Amino acid sequence: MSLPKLLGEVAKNLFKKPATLPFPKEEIKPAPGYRGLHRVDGDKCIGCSLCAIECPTGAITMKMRPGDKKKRYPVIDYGKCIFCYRCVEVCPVKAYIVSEEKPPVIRFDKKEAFIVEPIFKSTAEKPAKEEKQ
Amino acid sequence: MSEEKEYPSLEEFFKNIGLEVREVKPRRYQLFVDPDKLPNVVKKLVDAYDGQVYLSTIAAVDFIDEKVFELNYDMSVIPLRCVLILKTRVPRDNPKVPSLVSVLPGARPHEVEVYDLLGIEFEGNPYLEKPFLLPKELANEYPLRKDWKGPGKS
Amino acid sequence: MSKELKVIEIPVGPQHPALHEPIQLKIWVDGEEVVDVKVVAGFNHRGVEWLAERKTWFQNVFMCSRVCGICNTVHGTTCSQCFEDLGNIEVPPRAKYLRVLVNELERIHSHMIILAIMAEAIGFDSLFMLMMRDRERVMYLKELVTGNRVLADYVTIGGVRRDVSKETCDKILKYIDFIEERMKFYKKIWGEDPIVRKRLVDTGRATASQALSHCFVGPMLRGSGVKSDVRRDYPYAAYDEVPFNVITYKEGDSWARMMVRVDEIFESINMIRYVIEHLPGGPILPKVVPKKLPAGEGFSKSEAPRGELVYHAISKGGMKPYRLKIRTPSFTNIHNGAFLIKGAHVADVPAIFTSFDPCISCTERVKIIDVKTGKTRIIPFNKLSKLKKL
Amino acid sequence: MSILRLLRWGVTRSPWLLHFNTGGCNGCDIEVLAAITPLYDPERLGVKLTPSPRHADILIVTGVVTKKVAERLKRIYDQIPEPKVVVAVGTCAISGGVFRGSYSHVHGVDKVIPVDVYVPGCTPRPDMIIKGIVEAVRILDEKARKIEQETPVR
Repeated sequence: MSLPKLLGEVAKNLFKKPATLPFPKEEIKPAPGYRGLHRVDGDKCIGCSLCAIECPTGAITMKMRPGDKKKRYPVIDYGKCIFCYRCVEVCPVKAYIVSEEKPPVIRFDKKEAFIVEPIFKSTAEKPAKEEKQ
Repeated sequence: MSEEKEYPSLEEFFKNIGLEVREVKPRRYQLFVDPDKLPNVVKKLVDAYDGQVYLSTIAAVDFIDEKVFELNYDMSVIPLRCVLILKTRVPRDNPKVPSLVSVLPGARPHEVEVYDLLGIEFEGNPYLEKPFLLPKELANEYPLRKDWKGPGKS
Repeated sequence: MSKELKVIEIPVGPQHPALHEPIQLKIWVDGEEVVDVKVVAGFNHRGVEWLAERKTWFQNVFMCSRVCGICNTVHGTTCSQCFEDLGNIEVPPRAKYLRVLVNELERIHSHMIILAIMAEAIGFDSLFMLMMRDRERVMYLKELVTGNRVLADYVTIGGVRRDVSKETCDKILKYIDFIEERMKFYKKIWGEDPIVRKRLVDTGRATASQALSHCFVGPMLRGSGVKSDVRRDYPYAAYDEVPFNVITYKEGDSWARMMVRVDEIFESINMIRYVIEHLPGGPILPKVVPKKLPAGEGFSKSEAPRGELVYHAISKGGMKPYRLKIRTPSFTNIHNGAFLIKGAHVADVPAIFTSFDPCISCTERVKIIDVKTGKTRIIPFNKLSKLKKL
Repeated sequence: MSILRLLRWGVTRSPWLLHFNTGGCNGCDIEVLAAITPLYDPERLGVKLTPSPRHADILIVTGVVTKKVAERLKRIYDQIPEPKVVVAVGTCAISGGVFRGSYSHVHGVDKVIPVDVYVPGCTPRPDMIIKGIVEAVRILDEKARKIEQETPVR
């Protein structure tokens, strides 16, 4: 019986640097261009609802802007989002801010963290914290 | 296998058995066949090309306006490197098609799937079962029929 | 005791992460020999075809990518091609080449994962670990090119969604060299190692005529010596311009099927090199992609890592398809290939079954598990392979 | 009481995982698989995969939970001894994801069994899955403490 071919490789690996990433100590960086969390720039958004129509999962709902009864803004539910970036692609005013941030782990008692409101830079327009679903 | 052997083109083959085939797109042929003649045609096709023919899928469509089910048998002919779509139509109120299992054993799961989702019966296929893919609650329903009411509130 | 138990029914249900397959095989055994086998399906039925009739063309491309996570780009490509065929949309040459690039990257990662899982199924754990380690490089490349490790969402109707830069190409070439070197080493193991050969040679043999009449596709057909490859027979994307060989093995056993996959990785590596060298310039998307497609019929097929993948769309015009039929390679391979298990030893069942490269989510867009009382035993799939062979 | 303390110590130092695919696309499954391989290697943290529910502490669920699988999922959950934690990996397991609205599944794991940790993403990266497991271990510790307090000292 011939010797198993892998034996040499296994022996060699004993003296090599570990392949394992020092993960919990160091964050693993995704490759550049990773499709991470995306937010809406509330000031840029014109409330056209195109992203909500095109979303394959229906993760985006349009909410009425308080004070301005005609304008709407999108709210993303990361519990439904599949990070396909279709919304980023179709947005006519490029109101989506993309990042390489990985979607965070969410505990059962913090389920409201799934729903993310747009970022409003001009605080005057910032909608008052209203009912969370 | 027999790379060198010359095979007749699909036009020639179907002319010999009295049918006409149409090239809809490059390397894609299409023709209508009566459901009763289907196993015979497939058998002749398999024999003519030394068995190097396989069934890719059966795409069944419910044309509810015309009251028919259309079955698209997508066949691949390896020596000719082309696709052949055999179309057949059965009435909606009595959907019965002769099975291809005796000619091509590989047709079995496709026929079972169509039977499960659309309720078209394949005569001569002993393996038909329901529910095959569907959950038990939907055992007597056919989701891909256009008149299916839908899941309701889940 | 042995007189009492004539034929025992064993549901082989997987519940192990290394065996991500949710299918139930009911096997009836007589002693050590399998006398009958039945594939129980439906546990992964998600109703994709029903949903497809209710989603728009663009939403369908994203959903169809998620029919199977391992071969998602192929699903996306075929779905897009089917709709392009329907709407007569011209794809720019650069997009065609990029589709080949990503599809071949995916083929490498898919073949590596099934080779690793096969190593695990036959109890060769160090090979499993080493192959999984090297596979991570391919995953990194995929992430670099498409933006996500697994679900790429790279292909869209009309073209692709992202371009590659010069640096990305250099990185791909660098990593591909590494993979090739490693794969040469692994090929030696798969071809010559006594552990592998003893478990795989002569198990689950299918002759060429059996393979053809049972409609096998992909590596299962090529492993039986039939030269059939959709990339060659019915070229799509840029496959008619990229040179490659169709790998065939004559043996038709589990080992031949695995070797087809090993050799295909080398072909894919060469294809990626060719694509990067000959990448044409120009846009990656046509100027206008219509949101409504005309009435008619669209048909497309492609060579997924597991075999031939078929999409058949019927449209009556408008925003949504009238019917979308998806036929995945594993569907025929698993249901029709089950007869190969008959007559085998119980311990060989996982080896044979894994050599089909089963991908259940592909199969029915549905899933499985195990149960039973009485005379039935439940054995985790991976434990099964560790049963002593007589 | 000391036995319970020993249990808590053991359970939180070396939690065993059970992975269960309830009808997803296999994308999350290969990522869970990637998470146990050398590059991430959670075994150095004491995390180990087990094929049997009776040995498991943490249940990792991926996939949309089809109706056919839902009862099995419930049964597997019942077989896991207390304390137990459920981690739902991937958007499909959280809400049904892209398959929302279909007739054959129940839209999320939490419709069948209580979920403790959600790992969103389609698909989540292996390091996020490990982070989810770390979060699960914290909840496991809390649950074990609760059992310890509720059990009367003899």
